[in-house]
Amino acid sequence: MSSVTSLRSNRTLRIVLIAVVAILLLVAPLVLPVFANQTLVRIGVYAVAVLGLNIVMGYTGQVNLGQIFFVGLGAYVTAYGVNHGWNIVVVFAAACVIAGIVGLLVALAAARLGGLAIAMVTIALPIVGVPLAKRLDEFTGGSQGISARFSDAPDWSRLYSDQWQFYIVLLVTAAAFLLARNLVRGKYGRAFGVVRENEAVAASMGVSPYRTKVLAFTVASIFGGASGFLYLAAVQYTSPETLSFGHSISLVAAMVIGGAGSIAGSLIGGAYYVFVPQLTNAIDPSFTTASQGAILLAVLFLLPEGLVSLPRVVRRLTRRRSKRPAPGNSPQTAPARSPVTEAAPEGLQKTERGKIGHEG
Amino acid sequence: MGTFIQLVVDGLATGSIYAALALAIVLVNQATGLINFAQGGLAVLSSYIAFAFLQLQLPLIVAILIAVVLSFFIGALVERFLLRRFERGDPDTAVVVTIGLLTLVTGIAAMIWTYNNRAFPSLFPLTSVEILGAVVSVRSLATTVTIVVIMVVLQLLFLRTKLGLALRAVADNPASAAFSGLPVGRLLMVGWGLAATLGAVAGVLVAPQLTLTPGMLDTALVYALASVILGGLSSPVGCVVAASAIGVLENLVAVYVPLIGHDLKIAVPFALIFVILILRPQGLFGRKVVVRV
Amino acid sequence: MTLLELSGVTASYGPVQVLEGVELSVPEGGSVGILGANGAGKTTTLRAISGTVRTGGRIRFEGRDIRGFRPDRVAALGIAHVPEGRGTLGQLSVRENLMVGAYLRKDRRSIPADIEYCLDLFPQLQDRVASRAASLSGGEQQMLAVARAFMAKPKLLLLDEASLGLAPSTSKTVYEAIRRLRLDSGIAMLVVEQNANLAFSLVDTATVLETGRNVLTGSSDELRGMDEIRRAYLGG
Amino acid sequence: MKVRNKSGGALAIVAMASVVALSVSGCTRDGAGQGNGSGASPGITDTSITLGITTPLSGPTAGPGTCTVAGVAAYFGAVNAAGGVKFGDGKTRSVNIKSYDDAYDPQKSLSNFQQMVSDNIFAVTAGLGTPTNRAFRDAAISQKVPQVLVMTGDPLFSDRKQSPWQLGFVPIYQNEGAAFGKLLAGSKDQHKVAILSQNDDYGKGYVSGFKEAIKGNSSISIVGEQTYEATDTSVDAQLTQLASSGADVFFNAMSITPLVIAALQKGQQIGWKPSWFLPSNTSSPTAILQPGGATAYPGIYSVSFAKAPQSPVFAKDPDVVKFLSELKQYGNYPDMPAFPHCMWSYMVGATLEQAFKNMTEPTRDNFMESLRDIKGLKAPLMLEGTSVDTTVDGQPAVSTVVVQKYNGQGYATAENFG
Repeated sequence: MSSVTSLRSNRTLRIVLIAVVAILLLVAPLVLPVFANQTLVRIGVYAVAVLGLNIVMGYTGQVNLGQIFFVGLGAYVTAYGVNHGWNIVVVFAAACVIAGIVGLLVALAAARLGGLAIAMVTIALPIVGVPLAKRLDEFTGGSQGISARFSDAPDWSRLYSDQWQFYIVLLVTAAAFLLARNLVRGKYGRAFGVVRENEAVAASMGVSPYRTKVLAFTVASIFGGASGFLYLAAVQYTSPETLSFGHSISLVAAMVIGGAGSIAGSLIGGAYYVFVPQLTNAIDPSFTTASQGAILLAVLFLLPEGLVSLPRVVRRLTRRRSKRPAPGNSPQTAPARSPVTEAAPEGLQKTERGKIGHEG
Repeated sequence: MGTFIQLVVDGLATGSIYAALALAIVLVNQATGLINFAQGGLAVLSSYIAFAFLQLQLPLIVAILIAVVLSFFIGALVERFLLRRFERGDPDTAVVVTIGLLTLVTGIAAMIWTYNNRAFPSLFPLTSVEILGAVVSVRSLATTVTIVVIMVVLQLLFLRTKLGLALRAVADNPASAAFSGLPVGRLLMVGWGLAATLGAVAGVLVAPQLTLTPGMLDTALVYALASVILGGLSSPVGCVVAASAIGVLENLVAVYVPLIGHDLKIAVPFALIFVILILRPQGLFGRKVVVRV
Repeated sequence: MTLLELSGVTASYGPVQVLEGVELSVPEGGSVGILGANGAGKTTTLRAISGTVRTGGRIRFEGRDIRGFRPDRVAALGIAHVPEGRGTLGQLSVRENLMVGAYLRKDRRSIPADIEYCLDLFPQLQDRVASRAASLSGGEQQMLAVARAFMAKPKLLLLDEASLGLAPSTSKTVYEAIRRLRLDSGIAMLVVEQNANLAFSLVDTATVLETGRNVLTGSSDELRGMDEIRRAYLGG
Repeated sequence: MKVRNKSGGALAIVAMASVVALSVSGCTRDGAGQGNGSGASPGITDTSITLGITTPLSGPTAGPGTCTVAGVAAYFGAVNAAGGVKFGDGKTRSVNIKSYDDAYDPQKSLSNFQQMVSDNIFAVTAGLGTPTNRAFRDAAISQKVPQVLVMTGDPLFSDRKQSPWQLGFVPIYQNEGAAFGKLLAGSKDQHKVAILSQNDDYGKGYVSGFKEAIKGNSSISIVGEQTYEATDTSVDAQLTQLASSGADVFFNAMSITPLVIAALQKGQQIGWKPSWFLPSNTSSPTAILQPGGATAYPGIYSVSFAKAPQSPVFAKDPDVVKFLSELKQYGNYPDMPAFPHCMWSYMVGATLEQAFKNMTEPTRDNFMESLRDIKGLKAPLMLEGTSVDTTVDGQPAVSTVVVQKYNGQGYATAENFG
């Protein structure tokens, strides 16, 4: 093990590093230009949405193409609450709870379906959601959308609006990531992982695949609701276009590119979701769709575990190159006779599984 | 009464669009075990290829035939170089690959032919004929008949021919199929090639009505997926029946149930799904997938 | 003339080296057993022949080196591999499984007759012929696997632990049927089996593997003679 | 990666604690980006002025979206080549156009607006889409950035009290519906009207304008009303239902090209031959009426204020010829415009030029004042009887439209119905 890792594992250094990162994040909005703050705010919004998607898709392996519906739902609930003068905390709670309840109801039915039928059913959420949003125009403002101004900086804070919004988003995003990390590290996280590997095996281990999938879906939709709240904090307006189906696909792409099954990967996914359109916008807008498709495929081929695994992959490559033995036959280390090779599972020995990666 | 029959007939016509895509999805699933979300996108690409050949002043039927043949090779190459790596991995990774493919294909079509609606001529005349008091355009009648013919051919291919049997064997257990001498790689490519051909036929049939745009079949894809769930992933007949049922039911509900009306009629197939799948998770005609651990 | 000859065959799964240099030969119409404890490299040897694992050394079939051939090409040469775990095509019916076995055959007309022969060879499959293979019992699936391999009219049958997971009585009936199959068709066989007695009921000669290397080779009678000495090792 | 995950945890606690501390001492920031009244506004120098357009350049609405940029770029491309615009304050400036793609997504149009503010553009113009324009309307008002001559029929943008820094360009949907309603009301004989409208503010605007215009007129009755979704693949069911109402006039507020063609075909198939009304952006003779076989109907009416370059009537019109060549040369839009938005944004260019000529100071306030007192301007490509009039509160820059009837090749102004 190289000397660097032993140093890093030293506890005091890690605390210092965290404090530095925290201070940086807190001071940033005060020094950064307006547009940078606004971009970071948007990254926070979509990082939380991707995080929710990661819980149900990255960790539990259920393809969910309806996550944007819950973001839209959260935004509409928030707009309704703000325009009716509810207290902000109540509004946030309502956005999460209502999205969670709807997610639970959908999951109770969808989780009965095996494998890919879930992907095909969750597609219905945004597809039905848009006309529904237009139909309920007394709540949603119909196709003209609805604006709700609540995230302008209050006078006592003597901050600019974009700074105030930055802190709201920072607070909720940090809490969401903390919650998700503990959830995934705990027994639920293990349950998610087992259900992802093989539902039949999970059942034999006393983990009910059905209940685990429903839990994963519900948590994902709660995060979606929270992301909807942040969306409204950032944009202060929402319309049926917010939950259009195309965004669901971009969210899935962002999750995979950031790093499926990884908490930190969701943050990168949120950044990807916001930055790539700005990038292709600058080059040539007609490339936008094609380049997003190409990037997703490239990541799936070259870096299945997403950008979050880049440092690990780079280190693995550099270590392999630095420790290559003298040329000749493969290292004659004593063959670790693992029983697996003999009684390989049915048919052929399992070939390398190009599966969505899974970080601890 | 005329309106009712007219609605049913119109429903069958729109249902046949969904059926065409659903058949291609079933074909890919039967041959390679995957759900191809890019089926609509590939069909649109094939239609644009036919459109490009039309621009070179080729007669319509020649342009379509070239596009259909080219689609076979595109489908085969997509399987070989894009999907092959993911076929034996997690199904959810494979789905994301097909979603990436959908975005890429739509983007390429948009870059080359822009998003403007392109008119596409039809093989069949625009005249209409009177049946049971309802007026049916020859074009939609021909589309429906073509789709039913394709369905029957597909059903026979899978159940009666050596190729169909081989395709199903590879989808079931590729390693074991190889032990019986089945050229697994080539069969996977053939499966995707056939599905792309089927998609091309569907695209070319509906383009005159929907006019060519990169996202022409996006909504139809959603209905096709609903039909595949309802009809059962393993049964071409089930999907065509489900697709036609969705088309007809959608029209009837939109007109006779004002609460739903035309704007929420897209919820009809999914409401149907929730109801039916609570009773029969494997779909109307699909067979229960038996797994012995 | 030797039908199959392995010399200095090595094989590995990724970095793990399993076969260290296996020597083996199967005469025309002959029947050879491969014995050895769990993990000795028995199954890997069959996989080396059918091209489903990375191999070194030389594998000659009918005088031609087939090392590195893809599984379907190896099958096309007339080598049928009944894999460990039987390789049942679960979603297809029993009849369809048999027809898949005959995929490569040119003489299409004689296939129905062969199917009848298989059903006669394994009567238990008779009334299950239309039902889906996944619903069959372990024993029935093993019979189906052997029948399917036979349907290809191979020159050499690779049989991988046919008794695995079966009740003793079922194993016995399966092996009796295989012996009858060998008498009727004269197909050469390479049989991997932990249960030495079952193996000896089928093979003329056998070789014993230990950590991927031959340690003992000889006719069934010689090996059975030594059996008392090796009882603990071979597991009676 | 142990460190990163660990930092997520501690981060939340530290963040929450110090938010309160820091906010008490909140430090000010230089007024970057905030319009500060005195001196020139951002985005304008002595020799140039920069305008920003956020509009859908990718996704399903990229067709008309690309046109909104092409028209303005074409107009000012030619003007710049001829030396630029002579402003009211005596300085001649070239006009630069910066376009941003929002793919019709409100969140992206707001992000584009914020980027424009940080890129120091003088004003936002010509963008397509009601939700996308509404998404940054409040931000534009609070930062006093003009959002003018935008392509949305939403009346909110022309209401000066609610939207001081905004102004619509195209006639609000109500104007078009009302224009046809007036023509129909003037025809004295009995009419039964069937209505099919898109289920959004576009469709609702047309229908409300039409109903307003025929209110109190006993000879006109509405016998059937249906809606449809922009994402539908067919409107056959609606057509069949409306046909059974026996209406002789079909008021049709549809903005989706293929669905209008299908509706024209379906009507003929089920033998229902009413007179049709079509909105301005889906009534193009070559793209819609010919494929739809419109000559089978007694009359196809539409409204417009722009000359259609495709129609042979205007083939040799000097405005149109100049427009098409500039579109190709400066707007990088090579083929025949498939959407009226190309002509509309070309007129936006002319209107802006007029406003620049009246401007006495290089500030946004002065620009808004001079923009709002343009009357009777006949911008190039405008039809006879229509003009730009920005002086009326509650009305967009163009509110007068001409009702036209299809005569087999192109459109001719229709004095009365029938």
